[in-house]
Amino acid sequence: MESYTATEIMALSAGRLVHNGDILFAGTGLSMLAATVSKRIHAPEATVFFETGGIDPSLDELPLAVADPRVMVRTSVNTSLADALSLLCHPKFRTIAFLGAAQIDCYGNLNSTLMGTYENPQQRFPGSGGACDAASMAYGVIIFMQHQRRRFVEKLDYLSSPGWLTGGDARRRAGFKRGGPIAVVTNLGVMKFDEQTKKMYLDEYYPITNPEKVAAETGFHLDISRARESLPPSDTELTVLRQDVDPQRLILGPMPVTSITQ
Amino acid sequence: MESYTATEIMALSAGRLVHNGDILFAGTGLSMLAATVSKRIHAPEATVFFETGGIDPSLDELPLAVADPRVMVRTSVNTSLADALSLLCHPKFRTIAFLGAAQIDCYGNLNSTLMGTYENPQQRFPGSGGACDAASMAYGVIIFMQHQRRRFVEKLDYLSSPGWLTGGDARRRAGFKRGGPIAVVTNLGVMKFDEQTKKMYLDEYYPITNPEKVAAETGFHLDISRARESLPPSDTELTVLRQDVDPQRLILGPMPVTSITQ
Amino acid sequence: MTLNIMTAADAVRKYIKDGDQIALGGFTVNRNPMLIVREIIRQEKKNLYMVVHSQGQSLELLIGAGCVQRVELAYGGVARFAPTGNRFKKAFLEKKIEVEDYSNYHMVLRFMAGAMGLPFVATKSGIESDIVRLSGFSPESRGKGNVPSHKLKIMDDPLDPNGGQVVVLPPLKPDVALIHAQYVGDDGTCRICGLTFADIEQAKAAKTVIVTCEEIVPMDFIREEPDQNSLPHFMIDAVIPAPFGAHPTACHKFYDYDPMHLNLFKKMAPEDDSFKRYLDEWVYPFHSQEDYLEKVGIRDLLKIRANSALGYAPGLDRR
Amino acid sequence: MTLNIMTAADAVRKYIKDGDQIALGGFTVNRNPMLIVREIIRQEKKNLYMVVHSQGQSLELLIGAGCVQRVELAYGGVARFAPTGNRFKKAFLEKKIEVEDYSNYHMVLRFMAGAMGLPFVATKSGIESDIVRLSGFSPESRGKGNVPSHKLKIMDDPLDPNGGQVVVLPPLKPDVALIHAQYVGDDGTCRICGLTFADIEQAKAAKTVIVTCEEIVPMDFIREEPDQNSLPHFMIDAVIPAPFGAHPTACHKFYDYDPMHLNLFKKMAPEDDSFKRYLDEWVYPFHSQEDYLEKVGIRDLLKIRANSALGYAPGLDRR
Repeated sequence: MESYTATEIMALSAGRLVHNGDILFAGTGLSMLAATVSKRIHAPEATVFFETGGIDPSLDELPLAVADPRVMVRTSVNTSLADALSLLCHPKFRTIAFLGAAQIDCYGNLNSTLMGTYENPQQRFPGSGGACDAASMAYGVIIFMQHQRRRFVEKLDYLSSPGWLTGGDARRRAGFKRGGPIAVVTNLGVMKFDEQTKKMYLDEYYPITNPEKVAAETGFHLDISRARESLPPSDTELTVLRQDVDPQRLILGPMPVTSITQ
Repeated sequence: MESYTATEIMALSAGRLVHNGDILFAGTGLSMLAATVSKRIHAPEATVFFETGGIDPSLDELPLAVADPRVMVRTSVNTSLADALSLLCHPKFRTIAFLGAAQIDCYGNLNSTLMGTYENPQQRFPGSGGACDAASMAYGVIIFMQHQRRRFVEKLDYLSSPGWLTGGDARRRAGFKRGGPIAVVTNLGVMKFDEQTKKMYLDEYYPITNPEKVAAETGFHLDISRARESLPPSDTELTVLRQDVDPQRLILGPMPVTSITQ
Repeated sequence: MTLNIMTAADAVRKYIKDGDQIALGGFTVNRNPMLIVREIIRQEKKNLYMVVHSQGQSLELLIGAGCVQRVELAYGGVARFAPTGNRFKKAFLEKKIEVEDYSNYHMVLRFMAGAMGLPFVATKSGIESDIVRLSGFSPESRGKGNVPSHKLKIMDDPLDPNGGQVVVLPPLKPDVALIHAQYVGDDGTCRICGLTFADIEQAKAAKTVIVTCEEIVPMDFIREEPDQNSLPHFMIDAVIPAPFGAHPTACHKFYDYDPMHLNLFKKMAPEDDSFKRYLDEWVYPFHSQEDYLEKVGIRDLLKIRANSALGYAPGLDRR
Repeated sequence: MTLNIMTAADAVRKYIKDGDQIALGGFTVNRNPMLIVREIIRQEKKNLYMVVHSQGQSLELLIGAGCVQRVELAYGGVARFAPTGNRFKKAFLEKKIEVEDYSNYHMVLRFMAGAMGLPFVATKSGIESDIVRLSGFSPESRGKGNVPSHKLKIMDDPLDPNGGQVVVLPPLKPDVALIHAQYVGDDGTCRICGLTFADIEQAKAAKTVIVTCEEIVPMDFIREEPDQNSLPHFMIDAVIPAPFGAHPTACHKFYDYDPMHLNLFKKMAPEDDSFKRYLDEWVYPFHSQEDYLEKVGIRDLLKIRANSALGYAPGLDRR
């Protein structure tokens, strides 16, 4: 029994990938936690912004939507979608976007649109929103996923957000000047992409699991040869996350069982 | 000896062409006077805006530049060049632009750029500014000119702002969906454009002159067959213009001799 | 300029026709034009053609009530209260609506192009995605009515030989834009506080602009700070005074989103029967905003009332 | 975020190189970045490549002082004080500068395209004009350094078969944008009051942004009303405190344009000799803004001081 939840280690693992000075395109949920915890621990000059136009809000209360009025308070600038989305592609900044999706393939391409076809639809998701834009134009992308075979698929039903496309230099050949997924953070570990092939491999697995289990939950072949166990959350990390970032556990959800009984 | 100046009758003649509800793209100088006097007399719901972004300022003092801080006060909206210039082409509004130029041809095309060529320049004017945009995209254009042969030319040295181009339906064929010059207001009279040929003709000449004199000051053949004498300024018009619109005579300049001596 | 103040009923009757292309202001749970949307449903408008970026409670209601035939959008959901909009999902899967997917930047650029009179607009966003490869609208619908001849086109950058491929998008010029604002001056000037999303572009691109607002304020007040204003007075065709007009979505500086109501909706939206009950209970009976607000109840409204210093309701139970 | 406060001298030394492409904020007689422009002249920068819409006193000075090699512009003048800029005209006629003419919308759209990462931008403005038919830059200069390969291209609307021809323009991404603002927060947030012209687009399009400002204010003050702010803190590379930093042009809410000085300039600008005297008297000697303002004199500054209710100097003798 661990003394932290999967949500907690996901937020912290993603937060560790943030550099000081990064301009963070945050959604809600996990990405809010990751962005905020990184700012409080090791990247104080990182800035959070939302596609709705809120740039660097004070975040005294956690927003539950990117259009939450909480993203409009004591910001540096309150602006518009047009401005926020164009900030994504500003070549001057290391803009890092946190994205989620319904499906992902081994090159980090994402589906958040539909399963089946327009003619014969099987399932509908909300659509890409600004994810396609972030995947196309940001400096880098960090993806949150629940690690399940049905989500990590050989072939997407619909490619909403371009990752490394067909791997290798496909993304550059398609005309994207930068960007591409940096990491996939799941409830089991952290995946990264091979420098050459741009294929996903297991970089870190959480202490709660092992590489074989992660591979078994992945619907395509996952290279686990480079995997190492993640550093468990430090006391500081957990304290900041729990007491400072989400004291109401609006996004964190229930405390881990061991902690509760302590 | 008349009891009004050429500047005064020019402002009033142009003002008479304004319809109630028009959205007026004003420069400074005469166009400010024309716009303001029309609003006070017969077009109270006309709105004045400036390419710099000031929409409907109170104009308690006359601005002497489109970037004058006086265009930013008690406006409906303070915005930007991008917004103001895109308002010009809004299909919903009868946007009327007041323009001036160094040269004009018989189809109302304007030169405000240069004489000679880039390789062998003879004279330089400021450039089109927003005039090319207004001439291209506004609902209609009213042009102010000093009536001189060297300004009313057979062929422009440089076509900065498209009028009726080569006449007839040339403007529509070029792809403009609307617009074109409505009238040319000079110190001698008001020129309009033939419905079919789009060639300039003399519509009104001021009481101070006659059609032949106007034609003699025009560097291309000017049809004077339809010309009639302008209505002289009414007492109301002169009173509003002098006492209300430009009491300091910043733009109107010196009073006419007869008035001064009265 | 005389202010054209109307009731929602008159505005919908006068300005919205079956089949119109309509842009909805706001974003998911914020500043949705809910008052006017409920009126559209009451007047049983049909075959509407919605153009939105990320909607939202208003889109859910209109689709659920059967007013909508086609949608161009980037995102159809109500944030945490419905990561995929239940009525949107159902109508799509049952093929009751035709849906064309774009990205948020695509939609915003298209509104901007419409607002600025640009013939088209180009971006790198979405290259090699199915958003640019596939089309949800039937080929027969293309080029008819308000449906653009092309969803988009892929072409080589005409200016930069090393520019590669770009996505060229058609402008949007909706028949009607529905905007909820905090303030309209009695001169007609409109002010949106907080994030404007793409409301300003939508209004400027539209043939008709209908604004519901929390307050009508004196011209002297709104023109004291014109840097803060959003739309000039002549851009607005009809103004509808609408206190809590965005409820159950938020209106910065006036009220928060209403988690109680949105959770109720979340429960009632998925099934046709319960959704019909929602309409019967929360939409059809009310011919005035006051009646609707009485049904919401003062206790609820007090809970979501915005704190003046913060613009939202601090400590609101948002689970 | 630490605020990078510098002197004008250090900022010019660090961020502006000979040959750089530079966007000037403001418009003719308003919010020209005069302090930094005088410093550029003192440091004798050469071969600058100016990209502006309608300038302006700052452009006149830079061209006159021999700092400029090429200019892309829509309008070169100082409003009523020089309907065509005297130094601009002279340098053009003597072929000391290469000039490329665009329209204001062209330039603004190009800045916007640069700011928004659009590969190009299209408009109907200027079709069949010599602005789109002729080019002032030499063919040999095209495609080298910052000079775009094409001034523009005329093409058929790719989406609308009835759309006719359109003008396709390259984006602008200047090396440096020089902006004069009323306020910068001590967090770096920048606020421009009154009309923003194209300053925001210019700053967002630029690789480096230098802001001179009337006041540096506490973060608490500037973040109390973020709807009014113009640029986020991280967009600004250097901040220079600059009271009266736009003098002799205006700065809404702080001071009016200075008609006495602009008339003096008007007299001294046309001839090389008298212009050189202007530089000797008003530019070269001052290594601090305080020294410059002493030369302007308190009487003059009091005359142009803005009235708090109006933002300009009412009754100022502007002849």
